[in-house]
Amino acid sequence: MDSAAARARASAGGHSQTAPAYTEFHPRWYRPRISTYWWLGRWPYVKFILRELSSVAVAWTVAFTLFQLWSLSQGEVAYSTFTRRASSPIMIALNVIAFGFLLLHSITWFNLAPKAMAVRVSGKRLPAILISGPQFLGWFAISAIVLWIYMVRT
Amino acid sequence: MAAGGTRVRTANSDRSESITMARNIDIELQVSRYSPEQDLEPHLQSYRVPIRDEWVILDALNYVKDKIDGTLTFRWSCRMGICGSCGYMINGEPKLGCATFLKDYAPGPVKIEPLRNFPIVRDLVIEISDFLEKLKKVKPWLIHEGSNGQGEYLQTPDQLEQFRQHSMCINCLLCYAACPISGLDPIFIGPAALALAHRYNKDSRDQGSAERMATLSHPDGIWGCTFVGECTRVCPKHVDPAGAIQQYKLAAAMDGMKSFLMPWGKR
Amino acid sequence: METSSHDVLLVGGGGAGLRAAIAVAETNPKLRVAVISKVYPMRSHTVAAEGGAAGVVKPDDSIDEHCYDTISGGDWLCDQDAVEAFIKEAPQELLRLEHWGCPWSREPDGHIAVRAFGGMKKRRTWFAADKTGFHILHTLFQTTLKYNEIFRYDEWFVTKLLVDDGRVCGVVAIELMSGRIQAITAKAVVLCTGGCGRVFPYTTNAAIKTGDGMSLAYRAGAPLKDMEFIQYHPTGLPFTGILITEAARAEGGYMLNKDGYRYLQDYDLGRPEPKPVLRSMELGPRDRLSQAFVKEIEKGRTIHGPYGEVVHLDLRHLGEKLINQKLPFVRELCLKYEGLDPVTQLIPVRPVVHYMMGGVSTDINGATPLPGLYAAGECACVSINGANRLGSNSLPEILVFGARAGVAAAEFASGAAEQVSQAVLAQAEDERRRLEQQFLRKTDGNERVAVIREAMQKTLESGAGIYRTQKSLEDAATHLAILRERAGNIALDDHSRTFNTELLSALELHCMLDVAICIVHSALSRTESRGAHQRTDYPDRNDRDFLAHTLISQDEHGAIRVNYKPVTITRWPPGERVYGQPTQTAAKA
Amino acid sequence: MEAKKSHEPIFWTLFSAGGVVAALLLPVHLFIFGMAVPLHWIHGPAYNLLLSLAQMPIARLYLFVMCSLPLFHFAHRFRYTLYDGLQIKHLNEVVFASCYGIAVLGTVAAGWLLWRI
Ligand SMILES: Cc1cc2nc3c(=O)[nH]c(=O)nc-3n(C[C@H](O)[C@H](O)[C@H](O)COP(=O)(O)OP(=O)(O)OC[C@H]3O[C@@H](n4cnc5c(N)ncnc54)[C@H](O)[C@@H]3O)c2cc1C
Ligand code: SF4
Ligand code: F3S
Ligand code: FES
Repeated sequence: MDSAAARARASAGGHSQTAPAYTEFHPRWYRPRISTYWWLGRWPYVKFILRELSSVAVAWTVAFTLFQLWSLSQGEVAYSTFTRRASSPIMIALNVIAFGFLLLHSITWFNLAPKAMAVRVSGKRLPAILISGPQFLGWFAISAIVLWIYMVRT
Repeated sequence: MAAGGTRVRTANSDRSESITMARNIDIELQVSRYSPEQDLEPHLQSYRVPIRDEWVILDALNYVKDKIDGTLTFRWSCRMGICGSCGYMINGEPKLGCATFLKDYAPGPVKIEPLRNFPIVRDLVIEISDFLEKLKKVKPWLIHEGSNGQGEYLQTPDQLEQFRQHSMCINCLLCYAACPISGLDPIFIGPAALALAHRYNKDSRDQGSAERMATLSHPDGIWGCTFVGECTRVCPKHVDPAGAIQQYKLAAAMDGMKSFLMPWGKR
Repeated sequence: METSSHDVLLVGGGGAGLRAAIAVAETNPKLRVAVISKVYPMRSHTVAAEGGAAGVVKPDDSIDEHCYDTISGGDWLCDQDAVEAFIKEAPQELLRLEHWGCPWSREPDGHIAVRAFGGMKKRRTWFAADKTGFHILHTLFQTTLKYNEIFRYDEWFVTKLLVDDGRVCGVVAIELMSGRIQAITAKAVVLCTGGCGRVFPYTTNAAIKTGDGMSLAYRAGAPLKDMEFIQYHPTGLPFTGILITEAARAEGGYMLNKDGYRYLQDYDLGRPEPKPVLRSMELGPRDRLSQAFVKEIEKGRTIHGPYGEVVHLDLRHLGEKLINQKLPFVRELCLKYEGLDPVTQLIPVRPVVHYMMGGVSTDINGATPLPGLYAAGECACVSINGANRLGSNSLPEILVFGARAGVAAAEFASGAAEQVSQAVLAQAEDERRRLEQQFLRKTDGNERVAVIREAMQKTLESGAGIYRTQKSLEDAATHLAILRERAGNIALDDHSRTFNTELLSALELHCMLDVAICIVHSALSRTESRGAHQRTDYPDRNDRDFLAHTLISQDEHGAIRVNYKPVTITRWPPGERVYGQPTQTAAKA
Repeated sequence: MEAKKSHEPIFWTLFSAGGVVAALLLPVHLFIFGMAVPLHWIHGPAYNLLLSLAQMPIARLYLFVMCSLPLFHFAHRFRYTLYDGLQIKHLNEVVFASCYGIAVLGTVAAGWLLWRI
């Protein structure tokens, strides 16, 4: 697991070494350099970076929605252009990927919330599930309501 | 865990049997060596040591030091997971050498390196004075104005419970080795020191949270943390620095919003 | 050679050293005070103390009762004036620590909670779960950060006391990081270097507890007191020596032999009751419990384990809830180091060396007979522990006498003139040369540190263990003399200047040999049995000849001298130690 | 430096609020319009109905919140990802300006669109 990081570090150290030679009584510390690809070496770091990159999907979804609203405001023709564009394979592929990241975001977000909130009831910290659980339920409820409104009203 | 090497757990149920099983079996240690007098950079050196059921990594290192190579250099003291001296990277994971069984890494090899994100002094010894500076910055002592004289400050078990977890830090610095931000951004105060600050803030006897706010609510303080969460995962004492930092962020944000929305409301 | 200079120098950054540092800073903020420690202060072994710290706070308790428990527990070898002062100040010190943030465990109403402890008639042991020492040390360390005037030498190793004209005026020390050897002068030096459990093979003590301070003082000509009194803790884990705190028994744990029988009832320690009874059975004093273990071996009633004989500590009947709440660290240690769960399994235990009652002889203010030299904590012997320390008395001891020694040293330094003569610097230069020649640059030796260390440890275990005889001690003395000879011939693998831990273990080995020799010779001279010193050839206590402290010292030629100094008796005439009378039930929950 | 210190809580609050909104509202929206409709899992919307739906005041507010806050969530996270992932903390100002620039522009655009729709 660490071999990539270690190799990267060793090679980075290799050419960045311009430290002066050892002089007596002056400790000479070795300072490993962090590779630019530090987040590739270990699974927890990869997960972290993916989680952080979900924010791009968030921005993308907002951009997509703004485009949709703009088309909507421009009249029926414009909106049908929008629907056509949205149905292109590239767009669908992008949206599927973005949707995956959005799910990742939602799940990690709800799971992390209990960490940030130390809710105490009569001295005992509330178990994590009692904080994240309702959020998941809320999420499902809102999604269901939105879907329902969409299906019924359009 | 993902690429943690092959991990074989020897049966633990029947002790006497597993001891005989394990005896005479060797394991290879690959220890990172760096001597500032000779080397420009660290390299790995291999040693073969026997596997004993009750041996921790530290016992294996001491075996090498006593029997094979007296120059191998590492810190340790209590051998019971409480002094915080013996943090090493073991197969890439920050761990306490005295609380990690050797047999869990059979058949080996086990790679032992100095904790990541610190300057290396020699072999497995890292330089930690930077941490002590940071610790001092967050004022990890009880600030209590007024009657400092007689009588105890009362504190109920519930109030104690509010900060107890965060007071368990042994300063082993595994969390610094695990936190990428600590490596990338050397001025980031880092998980353990922030958790300790939070510990005092949460102590019902303490009145210093306002004083600590300046250091903590700073880009180098809590805001530097992006909630990687690795600090909490590796902490051998369940201090949960990640949680402490997020809780503090929430508190600081509330505080910040209050003074933002009601600038006149400053007491 | 480089030198630096301070007014008061604390050697040791454990509980005693840090408490003393704060005391100096508070006594006279103008003094330049420094703490020098071979490990970062928060790594000191105070961190490992688990059970608690005794201090009279509850209304049903009294100073006199704590005094009596301590004095009788110490088999009347305690100086009673010191004990009284100690017990009066202990609660104040513990309270001060509370004000500094120590997370003491609490009663539901917010007051300090106390628990029962071995040899104590009342419940008076303050605790912070079962990590009391950890919390005390970190609280102290973090509090010292507040004082900018406290200078620290972290990871410096003191190798010698500088003595000029009979007065101690500094130390020579090695900075581990760079290998620099330097003189650090001071008007007053306080030794707070902790105990010496590592001279024995099985011990609860950390690697750093090598008796350095005792040896430094001894070499400088100061006498060591009562070195024959070594405490075995009855419940250590085999192999590692990791301690299972006495609190496990205070909460109601049973000691069982191989038949599942609570064998302590056979040794005048009371009748078995289901609930713990103070000063009875499992809550008897440590010396008696450890001695009972040896007797059980002789009767063939112990269990053979892979690391020798063991008995069992049984916590199963306490239930998971209580164990998690009161003894979480015990459970953690058992799971981590023995792979067993005390909730459902028996814990194998054996007596392991735990504490040194003796140490550098000091008066009630921590002053040694050498002007300018003070000592406090486990490395000192004020004489409050006598022939056997009571569990939970030594944490308050390091606080009370750390503070007292700090104040005394500060006052001494405030009045004294700086004394750095040419002769002192020459001494330091000699020491540097010795270290270079004897260790760093020596190439012709043929002995290994670890080999001699192991031999020494075995010698002490067999010669000066729980039971001793003239013969065993004489053999040990002969053997130690040979080992000392061989230690002069050590060759290091490591000649580096940077963080040379092998050099350190060699220096520590020399210290341990000094201490070991003092232990054996002190034990040889005391031809009686008292507390932790049990001579099978002299099984009785002999108050006529030995109601006195052993003082062992070295003259200029290195010859060993043993003297005796009478014990100070004030209000508690020597009596018999009686345990096992049902007085009061210990645990209510 | 000083200014940033006092503003960090605000950015973090926006980040958190945005995180919540994004987690709760965005997936279903993208699911409907980005996947389900284009892939004909559900029927495409009638333009008029959709428009009148979007014109309801409550829907405008909903859509505004759904667009604006998540952008601030994005700005904060992406900024740190760039710092840490690419180790470009020295480009602090540039990164900061572009990330929050996007968020502010997006918010203004959303407001304008929803006002005019
Ligand atoms: C496992 C365990 C559990 C215990 N539980 C209890 C308990 O429940 N209750 C109780 O009252 N007592 C208990 N004790 C005893 C008590 O913890 C110790 O006696 C006490 O902590 C000693 O403190 P100290 O400050 O004297 O020494 P230490 O804490 O050992 O500190 C010694 C210091 O000296 C420094 N030092 C040593 N040599 C040198 C040198 N040559 N140069 C520079 N620095 C040096 C070290 O670095 C260290 O900082 C326990 C002890 C052990 C081992
Ligand atoms: S928080 Fe945990 S990992 Fe970090 S230093 Fe403290 S004990 Fe070690
Ligand atoms: S790993 Fe680092 S980024 Fe924060 S949550 Fe822990 S400090
Ligand atoms: S040696 Fe003390 S924590 Fe490992």
